[in-house]
Amino acid sequence: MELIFEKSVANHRCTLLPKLDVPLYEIDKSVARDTPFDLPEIAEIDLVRHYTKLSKETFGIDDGFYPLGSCTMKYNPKINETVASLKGFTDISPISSPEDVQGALQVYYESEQVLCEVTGMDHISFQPGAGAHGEFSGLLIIKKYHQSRGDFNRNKIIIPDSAHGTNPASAAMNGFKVITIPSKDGLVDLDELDKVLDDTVAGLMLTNPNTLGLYDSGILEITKKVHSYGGLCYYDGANLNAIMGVCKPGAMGFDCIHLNLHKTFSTPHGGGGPGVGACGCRDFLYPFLMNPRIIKTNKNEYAFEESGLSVGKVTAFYGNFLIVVRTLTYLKHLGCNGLREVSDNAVLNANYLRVKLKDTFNVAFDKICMHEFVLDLSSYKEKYGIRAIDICKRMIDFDMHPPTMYFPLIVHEALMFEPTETEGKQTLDKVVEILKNIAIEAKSGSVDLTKAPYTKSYKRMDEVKAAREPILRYVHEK
Amino acid sequence: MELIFEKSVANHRCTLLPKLDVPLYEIDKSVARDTPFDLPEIAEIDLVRHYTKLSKETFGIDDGFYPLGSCTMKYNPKINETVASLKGFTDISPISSPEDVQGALQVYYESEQVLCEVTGMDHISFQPGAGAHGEFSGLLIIKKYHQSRGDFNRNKIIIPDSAHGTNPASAAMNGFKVITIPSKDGLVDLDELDKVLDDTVAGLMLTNPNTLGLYDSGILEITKKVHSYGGLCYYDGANLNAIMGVCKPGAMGFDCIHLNLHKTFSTPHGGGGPGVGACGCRDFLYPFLMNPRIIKTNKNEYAFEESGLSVGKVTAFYGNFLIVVRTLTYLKHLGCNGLREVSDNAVLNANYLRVKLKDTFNVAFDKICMHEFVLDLSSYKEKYGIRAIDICKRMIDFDMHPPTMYFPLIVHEALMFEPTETEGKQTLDKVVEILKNIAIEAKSGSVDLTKAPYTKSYKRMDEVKAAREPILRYVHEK
Amino acid sequence: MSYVVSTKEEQAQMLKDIGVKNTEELFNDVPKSVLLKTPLNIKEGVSEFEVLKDMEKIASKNRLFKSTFRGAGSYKHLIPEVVKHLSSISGFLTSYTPYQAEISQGNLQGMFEFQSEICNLFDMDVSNSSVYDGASAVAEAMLMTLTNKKNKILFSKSINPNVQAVIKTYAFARNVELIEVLSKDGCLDIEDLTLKMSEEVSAVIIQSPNYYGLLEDIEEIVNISHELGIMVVESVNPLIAPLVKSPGSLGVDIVCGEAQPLGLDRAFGGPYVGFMATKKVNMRKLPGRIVGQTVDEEGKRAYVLTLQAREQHIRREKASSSICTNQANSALRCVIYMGAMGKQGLKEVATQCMSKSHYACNEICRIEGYSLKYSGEFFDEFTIHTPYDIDEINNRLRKLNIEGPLRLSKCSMLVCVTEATSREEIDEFISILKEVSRWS
Amino acid sequence: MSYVVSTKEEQAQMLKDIGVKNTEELFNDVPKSVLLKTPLNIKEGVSEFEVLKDMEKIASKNRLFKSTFRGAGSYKHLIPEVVKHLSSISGFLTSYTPYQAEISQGNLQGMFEFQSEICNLFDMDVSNSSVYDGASAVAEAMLMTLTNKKNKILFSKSINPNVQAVIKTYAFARNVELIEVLSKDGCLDIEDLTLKMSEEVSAVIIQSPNYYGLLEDIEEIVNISHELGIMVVESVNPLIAPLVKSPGSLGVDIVCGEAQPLGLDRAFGGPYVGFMATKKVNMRKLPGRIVGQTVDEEGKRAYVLTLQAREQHIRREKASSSICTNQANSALRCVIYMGAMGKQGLKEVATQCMSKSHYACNEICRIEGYSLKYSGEFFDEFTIHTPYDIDEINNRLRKLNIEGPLRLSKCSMLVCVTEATSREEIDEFISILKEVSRWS
Ligand SMILES: Cc1ncc(COP(=O)(O)O)c(C=O)c1O
Ligand SMILES: Cc1ncc(COP(=O)(O)O)c(C=O)c1O
Repeated sequence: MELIFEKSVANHRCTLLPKLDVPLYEIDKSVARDTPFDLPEIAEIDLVRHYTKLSKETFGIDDGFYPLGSCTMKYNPKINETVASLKGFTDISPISSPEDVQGALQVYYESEQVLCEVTGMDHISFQPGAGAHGEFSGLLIIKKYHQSRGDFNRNKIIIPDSAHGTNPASAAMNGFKVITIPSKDGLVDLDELDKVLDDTVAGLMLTNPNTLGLYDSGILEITKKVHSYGGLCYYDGANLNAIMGVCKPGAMGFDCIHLNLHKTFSTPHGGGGPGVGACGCRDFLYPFLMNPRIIKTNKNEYAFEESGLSVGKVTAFYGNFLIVVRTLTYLKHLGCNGLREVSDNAVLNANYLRVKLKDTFNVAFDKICMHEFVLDLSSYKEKYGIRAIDICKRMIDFDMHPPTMYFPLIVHEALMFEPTETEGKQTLDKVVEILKNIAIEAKSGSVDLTKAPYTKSYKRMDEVKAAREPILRYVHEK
Repeated sequence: MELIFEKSVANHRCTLLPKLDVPLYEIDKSVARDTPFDLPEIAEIDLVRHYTKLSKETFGIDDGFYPLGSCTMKYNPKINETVASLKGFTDISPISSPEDVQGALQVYYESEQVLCEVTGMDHISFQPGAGAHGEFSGLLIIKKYHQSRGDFNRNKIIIPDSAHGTNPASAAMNGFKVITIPSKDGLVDLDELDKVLDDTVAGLMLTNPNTLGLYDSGILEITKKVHSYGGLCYYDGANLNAIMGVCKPGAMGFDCIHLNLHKTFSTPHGGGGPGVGACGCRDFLYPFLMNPRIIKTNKNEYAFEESGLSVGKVTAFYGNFLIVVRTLTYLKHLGCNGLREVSDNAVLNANYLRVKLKDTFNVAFDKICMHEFVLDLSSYKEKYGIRAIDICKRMIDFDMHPPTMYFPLIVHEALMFEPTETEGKQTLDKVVEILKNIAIEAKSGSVDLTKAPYTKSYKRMDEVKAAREPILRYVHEK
Repeated sequence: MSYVVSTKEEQAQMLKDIGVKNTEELFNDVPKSVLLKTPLNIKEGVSEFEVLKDMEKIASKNRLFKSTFRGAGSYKHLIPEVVKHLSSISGFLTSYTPYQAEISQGNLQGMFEFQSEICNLFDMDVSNSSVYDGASAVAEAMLMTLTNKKNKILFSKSINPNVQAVIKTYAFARNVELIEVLSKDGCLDIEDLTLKMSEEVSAVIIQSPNYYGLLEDIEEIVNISHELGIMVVESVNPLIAPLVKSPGSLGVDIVCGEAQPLGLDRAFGGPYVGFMATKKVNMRKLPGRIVGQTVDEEGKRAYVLTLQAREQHIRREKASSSICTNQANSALRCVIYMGAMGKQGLKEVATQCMSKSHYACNEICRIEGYSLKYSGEFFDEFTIHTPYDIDEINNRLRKLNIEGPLRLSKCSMLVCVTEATSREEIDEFISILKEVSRWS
Repeated sequence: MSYVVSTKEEQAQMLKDIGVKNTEELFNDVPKSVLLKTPLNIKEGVSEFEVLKDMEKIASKNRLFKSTFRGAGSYKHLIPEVVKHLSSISGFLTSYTPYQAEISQGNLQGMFEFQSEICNLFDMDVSNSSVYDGASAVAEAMLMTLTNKKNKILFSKSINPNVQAVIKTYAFARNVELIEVLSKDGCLDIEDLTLKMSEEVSAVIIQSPNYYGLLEDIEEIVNISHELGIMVVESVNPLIAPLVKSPGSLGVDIVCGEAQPLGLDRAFGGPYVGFMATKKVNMRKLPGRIVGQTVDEEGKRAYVLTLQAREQHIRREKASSSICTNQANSALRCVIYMGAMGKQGLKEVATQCMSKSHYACNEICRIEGYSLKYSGEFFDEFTIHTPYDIDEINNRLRKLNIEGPLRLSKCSMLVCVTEATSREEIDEFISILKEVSRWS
């Protein structure tokens, strides 16, 4: 496809601004721009055609099954978009007086109330921009907590080897040393945990269900052990979709959490954001939660409040507000029964898919899973030379988005499926049929899967070239 | 593609309504439905995927060049859509008291003012649903006019053979006898006109520029002749895009007109409507114009007014209001200079394309044209066995919508191009290049054009089968 | 501000290539005396931002009521957001009549689905893919029934007066003699119908639920009419289809009407969409676009515009109608609405309308001074008789931002209650009626 | 109301196929004591129509000012409707990070265009495809400059205080020593900067236009810093790019900031989007997603996520940042906005902002009691000194539905004027300032 620059024609342009109705001010020559200023020049019709075309080369949930594990690609209700585009939400300044933005504060306040009940936390801040940012913030709260007690020795964070890459990375951003512990049967190995626990441990990061889709039934022992050494327990809530109304991270012993609102709470993922990594904590950590916080006064008004012990701010204002608007819309729509129904069916769908596929592919840890499960395709690689990526690329030919590949790292040739609750049985049955056919193709070699996809505008990409000879911007050929 | 019915699954469903909060009323058994009631049953995600998929199999202006002659497929500004979706326009009843819908009446009033100035008419009604409906209404006004003067003999409408099919059809709907006169060099043949003029002629229907894209320079004589026999002159304003700010139908001698707001005034055509066939007339016909009319009182309020002599109503309310909203938005945006610029460039683009193509294809009447022109491909048919339709279908392979085919009827193997003003020179140059290549393919036979298109999801259609064995609805296979 | 793409320089180059000096020369065929000497006397254009502000200001002059009890041909219903989103996807919106089927399958299939669903609602065989609105649909249906010998039409006085106005217009145009059939207790008077029937009558046109909200006795009307070879044209609110015996099963010949209740905004009266469906025998008399199933060259199922021999671009003055552009996008929106509500949902909407209107009616009739004017079964509208000043009632309601019923006469009003009105809103409305009763 | 698709019957069938009796059994791994005994204590769900009403009510509690003079990090600009339409097409909106390049070329190319345009604005070599917001962009830029030996950062006091707060947070996290450089006449005090420089300082962070609206002397700051091997990180309002010397041409090492002015709604602070661009040497230190050009197997030009060795999913604790989900759709909206405005349009926006703010400033300074606090060149914001009660001024403005300037201190306020404010609106604002002057 052509780039917008390649469609540019000198002096073409779009919408004109209102006429300048004040005297023209010209900037002083000494500071004026003296290098070419290169943006596309394009008429509205050509702009529209360009991005309309691009949009059609982009597969979204609206186009089909999208079981990207650990990402909760559920249906994005259109009502969310309508609400998020109300002028009363889009056209307000973050530095207005609180009295002028009571509605916005109410959105935060109500969302906090509901999500505290869902997670068993006492407070939530919506400032972080996405899950990883929530982790960064949550660990910082833990760091600040320890330091506030005069405990400056706690410089380690324990993370299981199955963890998402953002976990160790966020710990490192907080200056922590990352202690990785190996898993046993996909779960936390209590012995390994014991080995690394001491009074230099700031805390443990865990997601439960974990990235294998398994619920760690030892969770109470795990968190108890960490607590007994004075460490805190951080919950990566990316997988909350599995347990809403079933159990609360708070009850599992977690002190601090983040939630991926864009995942569990149905905001369209926008090609990779914006999201919200809402960061929640128990009462004793509240002093350290990000500033400002939103409270309800005894006059029933909403107001800001600051804490002197807070870790401060992680984004300039209050985070991705319009995503929280979508979240609240979704929460109000679903209500208590709806949320439970989500989790029941997210788990049901994953197990159904797992059971239907287990005779064809090897399930990494084949037992009742939560909202996702992982296939181990190493036998396909060994026997037929077909890798996980080949199966994925072939799925594309059948108008499905592939699952997450090669994650978690502890499974070889991993394919991680998360169907979510918004897919029906018919869709799953069709997916099973297609995957079984692909398996036959892999085994028989009737189709060369290493060359898939075959039916789309683009064939497989040369990723090595991209990294070796980086071209990261368009430069006019002269 | 599957039909929505084929995606239906028993008991699947979308959004639930609010709970019934009053006692359930059950209809009397004696009148209750006793046959199956068959609508799709489908979840929101599947509904979205279905129609998203359908939308991608539909080529619109946003996808590329769309020179459908006589249809004015110009760019549809997105601002129009925003304005037309304002609640103050969408959420009001047509039978509210006038005091509650002053804004809506203002939309009609202001649009009427501007379009009267553009056309040289004195009054306009926006009630007709599209161009053909405007013709029906306008001719009815003419009929009523004659009858109101006690003249019941005028039962003929004169229409040139180049006219759009809706013209004779609309005349027939008014019980008129249609007198078709042959054209001379693509224009009205004054001698032929003389032959048919007498005091049984109710009027003449004409579009100028006509469907060949030619401006009939004899227009003043033509209308004068008709008037001299007591007939009225009706202007088919489908081609107004060529002459805004240049000349007015009123000045050409027309008494009554319709405008296709969906064409000239930039409403998206919606796959074939809704449109508006605004019907305008001179003062002396105002008594007969549709009821109700919208006036401004001396208290500066907008109000309805009725005329006892009116032809009555042609739609239940005031026509396709939201289309008029778009029209007014467009008119305010363009203003006086903008409208003239539209016509200048619509005509410029058509002539440019004509000149660039004339060496490759035969232009039916090769002279300066207005906003469109017609190619005559009969030589391709004779020499190479390639028909106009083959060229069209091949254009599809290059992501262009074909021009209008086989119209006007007086040109054999006609292709009617209307590029509109919203296409730039670059686009036209590319189109010329592609069409020249297609001409080479036609001549050389290097590509079998009778089998085109080649690159789309669908190949050429069996239209005969559709008409011979009509299947006009889905019936469940049992 | 004109969305013209080419720059002045490019335009100059194009003029040169054409061989003219300036754009004025392109208009040499226009007689001098006709050419405008001065620019149009309308305002200069302004930016889209200024236009938006201006139009917002105009829109704000329309009152947005928090609840409404007014119907009479335009109904407030709940429309899921997904319906608006999907029907305005740019492919659907910016395409035109699908003359090129290979790249218009989306629209064509949508229309085919519309035709199918309309047939299913009414147990009919064929449907067209839309006409301008419900009133013109009735008028077109009337024209369909005419023959050389039969040029008279009976129509019920209980039809919506706006629809009556339109059929009168069409009748005048086509020189058809229209004969009004009187009403009795709010419905068509069967006796008067029988009286006015004759050999020259081609059809009787009725509406059910009628203007007063009442169901007509269709079975009886069909029986009497068919005996004399008279066709029955029924205008119907499609939303009632899940609840009542289908026109098709009762022998109605042409069913038609306004599909606005199926997902279209009230929008001050338009765009709406007229639908028409009939039995197979009348297939070739249907006006408007019809989509049919076929196959492409590779045998893939596909859809095309078909039976075009009926249409103006082929038949010209002999066409069944002059309709060309119809209401495709409105029809698409209806089809998406019907998909969104689905079989059960649409029935639920209908049931809610019926339940709420009956709840409201019962409550109103318990108030001193209000009574139900007609006794027949009704759907989501009913007529209330009252001695109180109806304008006064409506003014009081307006003060609470409620749109009151339509005043039909000095002492009757047409009340509409749909699923879009909550019980709380109904109760608020009732409390005002009570207030008026108390004070009067 | 949960968008669950399968019916109860289907769910039962699936449970059977799985081999469990009910959904409860699926949660057998959850310890009994952790399992919830009662449903969540939150309200029952309601229909989307009721939710919409409720949310509209909440939205209506936010005041929509007819004009605003408040900026300070979040700016009201004119956004063409086409920008909103295009960026919310469902393919763009409902996809995720483009891990599967073959079916994500639209998003990938959009991001590549974003990177290219960001580079063009600032004459930089490489840009990432977005970070959370402008403040976190500055913080991430700070982290990029750190080395084992250099762990101190200088930052200007004239930076937006919210941004300062965020860099302080990040500095605390990474145990970085932050040193504040004082201001003089509203700008960074070069003398104080020189004083505080040392070998352990990795970078100096500045903002231009700064919090008070003033342009910093970047050339000077770069020269001094580079002499000592200190990097310069500049936070910038991208809208000024067409007017002023580019950071790249002045030698700035990392340019970053908030792209909200490029087509994003103010939306109570988000979603916005942070951008970061730098010279080639720092390419592999950039955090976040980066899109690179490549070819597919048939040699067709295409785009993929690249240089992933920097990222958390590969490098884990050694990654340059933990960012994963970024602000892709906001970035896409910016790129469409830049396309819509184009080279000339963006310059015109910048010029209008500058002209209008200077017009307002001149008019204000003519009123008794108001004066410009700092003398330097400013863009679309400036600081006014006044003895009058600023809260009182703002209250008067609020009564006219105007949002007044930000109160900075007892007697100074930060006034913002952009192209979105008409002269008429400016004059109305001024008239209130006059009124206060007269009455005081
Ligand atoms: C388990 C887990 N943790 C954390 C994250 C990071 O979330 P985000 O991408 O919103 O930063 C993800 C996202 O993929 C995840 O799956
Ligand atoms: C010349 C001319 N007249 C009339 C019409 C009929 O207009 P509409 O399709 O809006 O009914 C057309 C439309 O194609 C036309 O081109």
